[in-house]
Amino acid sequence: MSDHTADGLRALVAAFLRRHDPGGDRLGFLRARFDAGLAWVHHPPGRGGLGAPTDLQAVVDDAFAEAGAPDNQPRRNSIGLGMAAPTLLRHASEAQCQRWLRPLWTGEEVWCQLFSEPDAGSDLASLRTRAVPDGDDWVVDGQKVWTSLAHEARWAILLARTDPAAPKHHGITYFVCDMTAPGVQVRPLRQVTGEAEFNEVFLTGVRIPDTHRVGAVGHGWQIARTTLMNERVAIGGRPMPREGGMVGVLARLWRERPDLRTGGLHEEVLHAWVRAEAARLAALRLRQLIAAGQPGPEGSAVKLSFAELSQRISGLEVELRGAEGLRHDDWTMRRPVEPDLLGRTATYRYLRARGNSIEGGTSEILRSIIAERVLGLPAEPRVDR
Amino acid sequence: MSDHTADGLRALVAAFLRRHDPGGDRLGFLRARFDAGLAWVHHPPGRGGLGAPTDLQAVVDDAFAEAGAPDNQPRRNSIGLGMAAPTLLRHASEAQCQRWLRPLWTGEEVWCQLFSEPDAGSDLASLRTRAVPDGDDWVVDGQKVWTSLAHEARWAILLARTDPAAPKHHGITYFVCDMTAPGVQVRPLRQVTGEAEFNEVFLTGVRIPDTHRVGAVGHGWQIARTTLMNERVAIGGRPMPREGGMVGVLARLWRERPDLRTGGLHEEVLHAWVRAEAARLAALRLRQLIAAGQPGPEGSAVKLSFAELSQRISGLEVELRGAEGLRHDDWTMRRPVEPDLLGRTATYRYLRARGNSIEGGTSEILRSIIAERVLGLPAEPRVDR
Amino acid sequence: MTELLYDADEEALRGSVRALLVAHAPWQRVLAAVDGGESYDETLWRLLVDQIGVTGLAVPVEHGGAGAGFREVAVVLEELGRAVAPVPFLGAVVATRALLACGESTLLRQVAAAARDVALAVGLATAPDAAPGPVTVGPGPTLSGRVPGVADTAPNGLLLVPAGDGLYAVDAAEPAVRRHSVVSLDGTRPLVDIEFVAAPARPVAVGPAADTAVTAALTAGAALLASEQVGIAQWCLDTTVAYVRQRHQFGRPVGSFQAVKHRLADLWVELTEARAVARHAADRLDAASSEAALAAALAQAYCGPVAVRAAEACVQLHGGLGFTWEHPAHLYLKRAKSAAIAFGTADRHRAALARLVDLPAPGTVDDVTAGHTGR
Amino acid sequence: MTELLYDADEEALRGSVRALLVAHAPWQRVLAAVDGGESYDETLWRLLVDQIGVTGLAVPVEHGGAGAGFREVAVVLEELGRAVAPVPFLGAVVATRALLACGESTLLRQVAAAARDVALAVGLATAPDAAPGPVTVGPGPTLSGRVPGVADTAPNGLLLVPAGDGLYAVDAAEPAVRRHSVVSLDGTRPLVDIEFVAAPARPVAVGPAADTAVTAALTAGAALLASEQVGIAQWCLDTTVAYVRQRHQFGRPVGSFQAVKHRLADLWVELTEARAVARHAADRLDAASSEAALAAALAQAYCGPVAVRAAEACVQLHGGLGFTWEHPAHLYLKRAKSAAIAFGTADRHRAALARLVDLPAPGTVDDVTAGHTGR
Repeated sequence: MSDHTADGLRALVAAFLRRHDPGGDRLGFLRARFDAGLAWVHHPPGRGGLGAPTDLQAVVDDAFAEAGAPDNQPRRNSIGLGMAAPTLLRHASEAQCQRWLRPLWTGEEVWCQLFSEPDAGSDLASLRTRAVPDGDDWVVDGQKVWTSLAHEARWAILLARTDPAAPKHHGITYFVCDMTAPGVQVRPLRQVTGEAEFNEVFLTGVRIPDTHRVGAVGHGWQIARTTLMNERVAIGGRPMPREGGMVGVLARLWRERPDLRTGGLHEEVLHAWVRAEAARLAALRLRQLIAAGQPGPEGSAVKLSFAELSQRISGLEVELRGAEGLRHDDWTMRRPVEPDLLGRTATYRYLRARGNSIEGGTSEILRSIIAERVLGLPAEPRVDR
Repeated sequence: MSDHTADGLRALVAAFLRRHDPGGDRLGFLRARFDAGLAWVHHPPGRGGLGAPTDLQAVVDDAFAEAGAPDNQPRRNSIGLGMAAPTLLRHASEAQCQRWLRPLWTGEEVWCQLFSEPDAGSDLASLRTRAVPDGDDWVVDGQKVWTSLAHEARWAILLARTDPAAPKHHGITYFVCDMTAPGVQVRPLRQVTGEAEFNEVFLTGVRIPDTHRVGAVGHGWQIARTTLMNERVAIGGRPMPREGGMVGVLARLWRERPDLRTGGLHEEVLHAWVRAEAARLAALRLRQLIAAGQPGPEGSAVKLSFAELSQRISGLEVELRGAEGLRHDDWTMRRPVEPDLLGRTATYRYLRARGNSIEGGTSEILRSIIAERVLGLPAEPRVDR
Repeated sequence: MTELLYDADEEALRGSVRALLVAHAPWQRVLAAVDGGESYDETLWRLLVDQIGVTGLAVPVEHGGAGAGFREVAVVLEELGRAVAPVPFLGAVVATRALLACGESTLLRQVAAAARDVALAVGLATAPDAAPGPVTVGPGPTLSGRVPGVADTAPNGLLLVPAGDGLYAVDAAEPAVRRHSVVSLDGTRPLVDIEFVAAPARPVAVGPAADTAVTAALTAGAALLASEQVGIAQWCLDTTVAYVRQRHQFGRPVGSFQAVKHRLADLWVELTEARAVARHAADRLDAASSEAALAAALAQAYCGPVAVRAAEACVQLHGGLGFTWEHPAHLYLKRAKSAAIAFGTADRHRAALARLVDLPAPGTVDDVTAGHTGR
Repeated sequence: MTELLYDADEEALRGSVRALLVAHAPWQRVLAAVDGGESYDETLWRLLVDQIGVTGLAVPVEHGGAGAGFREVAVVLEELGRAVAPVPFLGAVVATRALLACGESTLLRQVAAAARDVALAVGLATAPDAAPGPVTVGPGPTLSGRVPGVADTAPNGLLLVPAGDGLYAVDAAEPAVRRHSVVSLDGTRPLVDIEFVAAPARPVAVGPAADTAVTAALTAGAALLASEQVGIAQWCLDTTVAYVRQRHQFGRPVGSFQAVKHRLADLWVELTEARAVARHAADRLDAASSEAALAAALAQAYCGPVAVRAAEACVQLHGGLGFTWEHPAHLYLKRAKSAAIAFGTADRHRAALARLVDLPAPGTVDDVTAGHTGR
């Protein structure tokens, strides 16, 4: 198919733009873009794509951006786009895809994830929220936690236990839960920064039609692993330029404030710069591997390093600022959609970064995954299955 | 007892010195000192001591040293003095003590330790050397390793399995093995420094009389723990002065060689100095706790820190020397009695220090011991008992 | 010879302070105070002053104090760190050290009698070897200038202000003394910016004596803060150990996983060393030893980072729970990170050590032959 | 755009080199050579030169080489590091880079044809930004001076000697060139001290061109050594993983203990990053990019310490076995530690980066307002 080249796709975008005014109705434009297969070009036709190679998505996005077309504000629906969509594409029925994928991509419907539970933690499969069949519905009771976007979401991907008698990894089913359904209660969860990105979600007698079940009953754990892999391997939109992340904030501060410099901090800044640049090149190499069709396990390394670096660099910045590092900007309880790691104070960065080694798989869990799946080291003795 | 004061003991030493010429027959002098109870003052009378408090030993040693008296060259018999003697004192019979303690203390008879085995490693209790009863003797077969002083020793403390059917910690018995007995073969074990401090010891049909068994049959593991605790907690003779160890070598090099200095290495030298001084003060505090009759678990911290610091400081010294750090002094196979950590080249220190986190309990094992015995954290699931 | 243990009096003092804090400063109360944007906990402070007499501990008997000394002060600070108690004790001790250096008996008697809160008006981040601050003297006996980020001050207390070549006493209640509130990283030690607008002042020391007094005070602050840091680290270790013993994952206590065990074992080793270092620093202060400066620099080079690592491990090993506002871990994290800057960051203290023990930086004085290795 | 993967040609080259090394350089042979105090393994070197043509890889076709480039050289070095092979390839490549800078076609043809071993006569520890060395020129076209610690030289080879303001070619077989043997930390890369006693010399470059050539050569050395370090680290990781999978303690594979798993996982992360950094450094050399110096400094600031940590972990996780002479771990430990000094230690490369990316040390040029935080 000649469309499946960069030039072919640019031509398609150009043709689309001739038919649709990028300055016109935003939602209409986005829906049409989805219908034209230019949303996720690697999706099959009819599901927002053209069956094209994944790495050509950037070509399409660039072409739309150059034309000044509205985008789908991907950061406002990160769970939907990054986790729900790949899972639905792979495991959901045709009817489910038809119902959910387009409004998800356009951003009309925000999604969240109801996996984590207070007592489960890293041992996600020990979750206790239960779903009991009742006619054509399931009735769900339980408590979820660490749910970002729950207060904005229309839909949630949900794991619930449907067979308490089965071994813990085999009694779980994957659902899509309507966040506006009766019995869904969302409470903000205040975090160390004073704000609340996350929520606790209480599910009390929530009815989910069986048509909102994804995959077979009892197959939820296998499906969830698809989702979680997407969470861990996702490495954002574009390659990071040198000094693109927090290390850039630190480097600029060092350059602009000679009064703060000491010999000891100089070495720490240089160490951080070296480590950040090494991590950046490793992430770039991972992109090149993916583009070459050789996705490797390096995504876990990227996430581990990101957490370690963001913590180390922000901690160093607080110390480099010295007296200024003793000051925060604001402890007010707020509801941000995503962390503002580059915009606020060093103290905010430092505190928020503590979560980077906990959320989306703790660094401890990631190390064990690397040891077992990449290095082939034996699992620890299991006492829970 | 008024003897059991510093002044009382000084008076005893003075009286002894009036009766025995410190410039005369060395061995006769040392034997007499043992018989006078001035060898280990905390031992009971008849076993080289006076039943005095442990911390008064230094007073006695100082008084003899001031008089120019010969000492028992404790570094030539470190296993005997540090490990065998405390174990014998606690677990051996009167006849055994009479036979072994005096020549051990005087240095007439050097001791070594036959605990470690190639396949056992840190899991010492999985040892496979076996002792089978035969008349009034035991017949021992097996292989031991990491035996320092084996080529100079007259006696060895030995662990052997006497009941292969019992759980692994319960089938072990503690013996004293005559290193001159037929069937004992000692081979040097060359190490990364090129020299051989240690040996492999092959035991083939070695006969040990039952009178050389220490403690009850099957109680060897409990007795060995006494020995190993002494190995780990022993923290040498005198308090270390500031810059007394390897950090002093590094600091003097820094002072004497401005041509080697860089900003980066300056920070590393300062970090090492700070950490070494902290470890020194912690060791000093442990001494004060012991002197106050409150021995704590801090000995494990001292050993862990010593290993980490000796490795870090020697590695740093090699880099600080730069071009000189690429040169070694000598790879010749030699048989030193103890490591020469302060006397040879930086490269020797660096290589020899690698062993500090392996010998006498690996750093991994020490961390687990601290976690379980000091912090009270649960043991890992055990699959071997 | 430095004495690194706690003696019986010190243990008794610890017991009293801890009992008072358990009763009156549970973490929920500390969090509520922080969240409410209050300054320090006045009620708790009065209890410590009245029931324990903490302000008199470091004041000699001849000036009306208990004459106990800085080792006892350090024990109180361990407990205050352990409870992240929002009271101005450290600042009071620092000011007391300055007054002792000046021989200011009248003020010392007021301090010992708890008649007056006194604080040194310098930024909390000020290291003992820092250059003079921004306050100027004149016209006449008045002070002008702004001192940012001062801890442990009371609106009605007394301020000791380094200015020009002297040290001055200023009544904080004077209208010419203005307090500007600050959003502090560590709400348990709230900071204010203090502005002097021709504020009436009385000199308590001038010339080298003033400099000596301020350096002695800041050295005491650096040395004694280490005990607070030991208290912080001890709480973090104890709390984390307790949590991972009861929290189960994968059918086992989290504390049975080796990576968790070894991280906590390493932390215990560091804490063991930090305790020895902090005791040494307090001991050398009491001994008025020439080693006080060295021991204080060592204390802040070592103990500050240990407390931060302990607090960071506490957050991490509590998992998501440790990241929430409703768990006390963040109070300790903020206190530890703030304390790592107070009285100078670790790198400044390493630089001070380099001077004190003759490990010069490249390019300094005797380093004339330095250069690259030749080709 | 930097290309960080291995292409098909590079993988094929790796395969050939590895097969040759497996056949002819098992570690037992390397150890025997080291123990025997030999210099490098002449037989192995001839095989690599004759069968793979390694000396021609970096030489352009117009000078009789394969024109493959430094990316391919880097792949060979990964394999040589993996085998701790005692051959003078790195030195040959460094010298080749100098000859390329000088446009020395005749010598390049000799190198490519493997007619002659060439080495740059500077100490192995020399960083790209090091000051000129100790060799002087004259009388006439002769050189005098002693260069300590030179690697990869052959008694009958050619030496490129920086001296005065030029770069000179000297026949190592001349009687006026004296070789003094050295007990090297790394016996797989034996060093010699070379003394020139009015040795006849031919200038190959003078003035700035000579300096440029030497800097380019040393930059290439620093950049390419990173690939050797990746090879060392990869062997150490692979070997340790294999060992802890089969070694049992307490009834379990040692590799099932979490502290061991996490240490190896961290090492794998570092190795993943080191590989990207080393590929980048080799790629930028080929691109003759202005970023070559930066990429080389990054490579030695990062990869050297990674290889050392990998080798140290290899010794530690092999327990007592790793501490013995009869296990290959010590060969890798010594090679890694020695490589961390070769072409300059990590701290010197960090200092170079500070200049290259404008992160100045305190007190340099624009840092006129630096000072302590005021009181």
